[in-house]
Amino acid sequence: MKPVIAAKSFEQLLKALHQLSSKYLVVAPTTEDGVEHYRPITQMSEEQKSQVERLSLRNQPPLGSVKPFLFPDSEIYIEFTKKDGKLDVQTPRASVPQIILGAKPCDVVSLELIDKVFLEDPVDGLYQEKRDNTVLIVNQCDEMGANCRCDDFGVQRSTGSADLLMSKDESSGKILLKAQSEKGNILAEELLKEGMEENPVFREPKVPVKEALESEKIQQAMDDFFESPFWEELAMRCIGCATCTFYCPTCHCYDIRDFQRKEQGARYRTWDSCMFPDYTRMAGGHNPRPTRKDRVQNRFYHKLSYFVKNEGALGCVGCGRCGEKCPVGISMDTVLNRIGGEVNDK
Amino acid sequence: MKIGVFICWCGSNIKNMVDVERVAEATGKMPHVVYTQDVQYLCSEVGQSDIGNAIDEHQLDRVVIGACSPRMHETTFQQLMNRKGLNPYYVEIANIREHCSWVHTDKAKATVKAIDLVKKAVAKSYYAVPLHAESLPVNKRALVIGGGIAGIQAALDIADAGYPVDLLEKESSIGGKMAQFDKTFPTLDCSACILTPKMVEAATHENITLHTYSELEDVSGYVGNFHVTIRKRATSVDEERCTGCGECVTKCPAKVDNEFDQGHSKRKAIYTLFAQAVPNKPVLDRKNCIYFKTGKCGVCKKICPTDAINYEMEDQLIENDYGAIIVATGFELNEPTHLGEYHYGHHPDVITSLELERMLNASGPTQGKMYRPSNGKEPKRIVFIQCAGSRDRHDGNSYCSKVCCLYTAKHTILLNEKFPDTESYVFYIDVRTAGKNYEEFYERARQMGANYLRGHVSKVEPLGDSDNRLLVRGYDGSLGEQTEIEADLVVLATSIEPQQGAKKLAGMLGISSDRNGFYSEAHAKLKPVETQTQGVYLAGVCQGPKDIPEAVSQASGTAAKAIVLFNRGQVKGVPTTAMVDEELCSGCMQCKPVCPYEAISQEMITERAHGKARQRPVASINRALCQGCGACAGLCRSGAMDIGGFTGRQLLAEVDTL
Amino acid sequence: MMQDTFEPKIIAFCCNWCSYAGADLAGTGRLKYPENIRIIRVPCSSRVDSALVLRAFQNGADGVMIAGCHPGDCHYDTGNYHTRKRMMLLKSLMEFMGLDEERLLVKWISGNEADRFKDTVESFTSKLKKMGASGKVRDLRCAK
Amino acid sequence: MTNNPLMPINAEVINIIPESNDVKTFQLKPEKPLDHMPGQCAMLSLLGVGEALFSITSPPGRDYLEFSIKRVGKLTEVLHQMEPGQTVGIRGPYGNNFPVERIKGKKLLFIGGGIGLAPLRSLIQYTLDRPGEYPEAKQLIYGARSTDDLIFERDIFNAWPEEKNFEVNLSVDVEAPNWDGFVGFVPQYLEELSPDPQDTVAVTCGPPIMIKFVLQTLEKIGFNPDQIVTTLEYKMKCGIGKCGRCNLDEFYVCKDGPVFYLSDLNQMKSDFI
Amino acid sequence: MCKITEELQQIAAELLKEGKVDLVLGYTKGEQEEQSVPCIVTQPEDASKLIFDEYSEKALSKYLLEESFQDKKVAIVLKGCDQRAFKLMQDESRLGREDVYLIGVECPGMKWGEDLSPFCLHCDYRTPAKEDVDSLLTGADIPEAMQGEPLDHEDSFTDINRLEKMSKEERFEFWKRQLNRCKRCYTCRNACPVCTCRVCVFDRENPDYIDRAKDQMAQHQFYHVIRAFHVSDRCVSCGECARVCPEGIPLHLLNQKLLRELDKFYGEYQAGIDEVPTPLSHANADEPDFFGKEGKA
Repeated sequence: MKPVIAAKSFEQLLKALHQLSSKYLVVAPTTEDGVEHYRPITQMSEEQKSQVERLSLRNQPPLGSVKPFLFPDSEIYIEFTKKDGKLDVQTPRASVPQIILGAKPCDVVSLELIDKVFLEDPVDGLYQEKRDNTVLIVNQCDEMGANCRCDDFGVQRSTGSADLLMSKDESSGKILLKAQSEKGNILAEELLKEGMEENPVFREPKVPVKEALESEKIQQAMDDFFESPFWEELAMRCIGCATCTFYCPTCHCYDIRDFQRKEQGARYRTWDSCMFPDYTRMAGGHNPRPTRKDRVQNRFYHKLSYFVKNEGALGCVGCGRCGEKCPVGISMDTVLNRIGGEVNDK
Repeated sequence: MKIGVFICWCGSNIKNMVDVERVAEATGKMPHVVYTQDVQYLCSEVGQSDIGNAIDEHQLDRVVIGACSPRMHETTFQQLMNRKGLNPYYVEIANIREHCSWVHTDKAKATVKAIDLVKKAVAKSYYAVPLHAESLPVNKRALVIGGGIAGIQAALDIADAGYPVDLLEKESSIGGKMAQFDKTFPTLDCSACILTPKMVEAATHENITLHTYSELEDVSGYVGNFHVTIRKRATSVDEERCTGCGECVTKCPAKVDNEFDQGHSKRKAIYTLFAQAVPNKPVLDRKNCIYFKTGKCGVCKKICPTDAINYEMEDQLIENDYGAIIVATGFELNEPTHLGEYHYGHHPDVITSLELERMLNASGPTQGKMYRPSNGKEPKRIVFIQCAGSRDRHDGNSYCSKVCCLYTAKHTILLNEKFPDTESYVFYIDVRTAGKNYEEFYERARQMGANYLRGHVSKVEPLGDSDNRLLVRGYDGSLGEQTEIEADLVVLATSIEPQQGAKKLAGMLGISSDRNGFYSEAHAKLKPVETQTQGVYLAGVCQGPKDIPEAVSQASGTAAKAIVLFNRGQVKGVPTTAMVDEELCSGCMQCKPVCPYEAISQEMITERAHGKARQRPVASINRALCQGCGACAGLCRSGAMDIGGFTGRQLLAEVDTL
Repeated sequence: MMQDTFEPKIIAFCCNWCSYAGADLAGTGRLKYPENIRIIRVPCSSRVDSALVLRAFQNGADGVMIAGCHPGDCHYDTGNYHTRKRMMLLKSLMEFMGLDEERLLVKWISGNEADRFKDTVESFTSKLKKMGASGKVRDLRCAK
Repeated sequence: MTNNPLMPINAEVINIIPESNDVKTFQLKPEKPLDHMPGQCAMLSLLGVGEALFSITSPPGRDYLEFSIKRVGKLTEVLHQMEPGQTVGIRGPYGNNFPVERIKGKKLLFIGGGIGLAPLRSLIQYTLDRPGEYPEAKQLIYGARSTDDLIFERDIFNAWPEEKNFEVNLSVDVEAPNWDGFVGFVPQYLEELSPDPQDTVAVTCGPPIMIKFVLQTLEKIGFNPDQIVTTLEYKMKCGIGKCGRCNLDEFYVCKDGPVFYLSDLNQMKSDFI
Repeated sequence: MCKITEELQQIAAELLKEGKVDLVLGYTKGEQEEQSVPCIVTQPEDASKLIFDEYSEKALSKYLLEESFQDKKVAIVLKGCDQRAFKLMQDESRLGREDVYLIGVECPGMKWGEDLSPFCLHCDYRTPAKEDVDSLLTGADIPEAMQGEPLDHEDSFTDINRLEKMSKEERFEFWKRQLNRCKRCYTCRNACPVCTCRVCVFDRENPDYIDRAKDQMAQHQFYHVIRAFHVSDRCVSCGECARVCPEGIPLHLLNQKLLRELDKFYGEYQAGIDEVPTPLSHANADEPDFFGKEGKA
């Protein structure tokens, strides 16, 4: 059964979700000082709430992806007190169920790519717990944003592990939700109780899906391109910040750190970036990727070659965030446009 | 790492307010603390041997003391460490007496605080590093800059102690300002009579080398090891050949104003500075020499019996190494032309005190006769104006020139003695007579008839009479009304100022000047002759206005400092100096200007990176100079600069413990 | 937290030559002041950098005091001139960021000003008591 | 409770053996046994200080695990200050191991430098423990900067030279009094000794620069890349192929390594040193 | 094509052709609309890629410190602020003047979203001094807003005034919200042309001055205060920190606030124009004393 339910308006949907906020943490895209992010709706100002509809239904992802809600930028997993030589260890409490409203297909696929890493044995329980606790409400984009390359990466309108699909019926202004997982069904039931109604049909997106790049071809082209002087040129332009990696929805690298002051402390993991020299620099000083060229190359090869070899898929969803925010304008296109005609011919 | 913690009771001083046993117990649980003990008196012999025994028994490598202020007994415990073969900087002291038991009244809270303080010390000791003082050999030769009375005195004292001294003087003779004076207050000794023997002694002393007509060209290095370049200006007179007969001076046709007499007489283009000049050999003033101006003349060369005149002579650069430098560059007098109300420079009968001094001097331009420059007649009424340019925030210097009150008293006395029918009027703000026998001297001046008027002079103007006399308008504070005095001569007590080139010299020596341009001593009270640059000392008025006995005693003070340095034979720095982590240092040298001791310089190091050897600059500390203040470390962005005993890690550890 | 039971934590950096000596003199003179202050000895107030001050606040200090010689009296001649310049900037930046710059006290206390040291500790402590616990710059993992 | 593979278990420090100025060997007894094979690593950590990966020095089958640790950074500095009886965190073992099956019946040449002897020691001891499986001649070429930097003195000077069929060759980089061994770098010594590559497998570990030249020398004296095994040391955080940093091309050193045949490394596009 | 671009292409081609330089570091058109990005040209025929326009914001000078640029003769395009940054690096011994060919360009003012950058509106050093560069290209189309006298600091950085007028709690909330978004990606640091330390204090692990946690406001505050402090007197007012921040945090306000205070109390100083030492590396008795109002006891 794939029930379709409808809210009279987006406002009604938001209201219904609000009603569930004692049970779920409900997050949705909004703007904060002009920057687009997913934020808990309970913490939004009225002004911010008014942005939610536009950004949820928009054909372009916000700057911040949904990743931080499943793989937080900092996550404590051991808390401890050391008093008079005695160590007392606690693990933080379990995560709460959460609803992510207005996630994009690229977000969904990016999580599926992270799943390949984190849910592979040994399973990363911290991630899995949040993944299991998350209901994704996804709007399938009708078109693409200026920096979107989701069509190339086969992500356009992917619905894979979305729990509910969302679209707006322009004529009636109704917001339609279609459940497509167990979690989705449960939420749909709950939303029905909050005043939403069943609807006979779901509005499917208009534009046909384009053919995607072939991951093996890209991987092969990348491997053939390894010795190209292009990488040195690109590295000379890169300034080595972590913008690309921190805004990438598929980057999953992390660092493990300890913190202690007086008797209290914590061990946590926190996002790390392969663009930082100390990412690979060892305490003794040796660094297997000593130059920026090594690091730049590693990032692109990780996404476009190694990931294909290890996980059978490209490690990029074409969301365009890295290119949009790169202070020196380096994007996935910068590389894809150079690795050979064959790829671009499709 | 094995740390022993020792808590002192200080009898009842600590124990009454702090539960010492609890402190020992609580800190004993910290990592690496293997031994704790509370002791009745840690500073006593018993306490010391308790620590010593524990070091032996438990193989302690660090010791933490909870006791009185480290300012009290740090050395005691450091010496104990030394005796035990441990570095003295492996002892850390928590001040639980002055900062805790003595200032608090709640025993429970004081105990908690004492525990915190000792824990902080333990945490700091985790990151203690062994420290040693750096020592450098000293070049036992002194340079004295300035051949006035202060410079001469300093040079003689050092020379008498057996060390070689170079005495540098920019004029052609040593003697300085004192050589221009007639008498000295308060004794009225003849200035020349007491100065000339000293000048001769300096010139003939086996340990003193005179460099007259010379200036400082460059200074590098640091205490014990200064490298100095001296520029000896060309005198055009071969010193070896010249006998000082004076024939050339007599025959020289070029006449110019004599600066030594403040322009009240003429001298020749080839001249000796004054009759008793030392060395008593002429120099040729090329700016005014006819030969140098026109290429014709050459009289001096022709008549010199020893062929000592050499027109081709060039400036000589002399390089020498010194261990200490004494700066005794003296002062200048302000030219009061900017004080328009006194009419100086507009009326010839308004003169400065130094001009008067020259007139009164038997060997001066008038052979001791008084005259009015306007008409040559003897002045009958002389008005002295004090603080002409001193203590004047608006048009002059805000400070007091210190000697004017007394020399003006001297002038009135001398005038009264030599020319009993002259009247002296003195306008003053305050009369300052701090100094032995000074008040008596001033009293004597008044009793001898000098008229002292407390008040400002608002204007000096020509009276317009046939005698061209002056009208001095002023305020008489004792009468509380405006007063006018007709005067034959007006004498301005002008302000003492630093030498023109003082700033440049300060730059070369790395010493600082105060807001008035006088050189700054290292500490106003306790280091009055030292400067921030170790090995550079200050004597005389270059440090601030002072009279002759003060200048002389300060000079002897500098000599003592230099002699101490030479006797010790080495400069020993403090152990807690700055240290540079070359790996982190970018060599940006932001730290360099911060250092008050010029202890930081840039150095090139070679390192291998990416398979290539490259040179790069880093900051480098001269550990003999660095005093360990840490201003550099407080500024260094990457934390490359650290201070031994107070490293970033240690301070962070302390902060993190509290 | 109740205001009258709140005991602020003060970390003080005192220069060895003046302020630390001033604190010593307060002890020798048996002057009494609140227990809230913990003194860290530094050679000169200029040794203290902003990182140390912020670290103290992060760790939960309610007040930080930097005490040095009076201007002109610095043992190292110019150290405290640097201190006042740097700390003025730090305070103005703190204020600009809405942080409680009053919690950072810079004070000149000479080696013979025991009373001034005592008065400073007393008034700073009571001021901080009124202000309550510092929360704006505190690392929450250090919360007691 | 959340299944978190990053969660360490406790291990008691039962003994600490100083090896050199900056190396100490720690004998640990984990609260639950960790079964490992030679070449594998484990994460050691101290709460509040940090966590790092170290190769296991002891052979399998002991009731303790040994780690030889050089003092280079924050964690190792604190580890070096520890005393027996204290506790550390441990998780693992991680990574692959030396190809104990493939090298059976071969002559074995071990080449180590400095702290790099640590992982080799596990394998050496493993093969010495099983003379039936590894009967052929064994040779160790081991060097360090100075005599003070040689580790496992009790093994290299006493125990191993006593073993049958085991030749121990030692070198130091710089001349030292009372040193009658080789003076020079390990690759030079290797070239001088030029062991016969016939039926031999060379296993090497040491500082990156040494490995680089040892590999060149081995090929020069006739070893084929598939006769050369090395173990790589990369910075690691998770140890389970998720945190990203230790990849060499598509391989994660923590998971697919740290032991590699040179023939495999030669296939890599990236420089492995 | 504007005059400067034309001349730039010409000079670049000549320099490369004559072998005077190995590469020219300038700008080219980016992939996005209204975007210019750094560009390295090594062949004379590629010189035509080079452009210079109102989107050529990126300060290029710091690239010269990168390993890839060592042992090469480089020609570099510098606006006024970039040349200041270059000069500061030179004064701080980070590089030498000899091996670099400086192409100074007159800056038409850079875009700041739709508007002109407040930095440019305040700037009185749009064009490097002739004697400081090897070639100087002028003739930019100066927008009207930039043609008169530069704006005063108060009139240009009005956000500072606005914040100063807020209550302390409002200011705190403002910065809390802003800094909450900080991910410590270090883009601001890496883009800053005067952040030139060999080893950044924030990259040091032992001791770790900063903790890596991204969920602690205190750590963000620490980072941003210390960063502002390290840049303060050395800031060349290029505006890169704010431009590159992916979270749109107005970081420049912190620097500019400090600059305003420094100028107010210690006299105006412009890093990279005025001689070193910078204001924070010297101090003297005559400076105002903020902490001694009650005088000596």
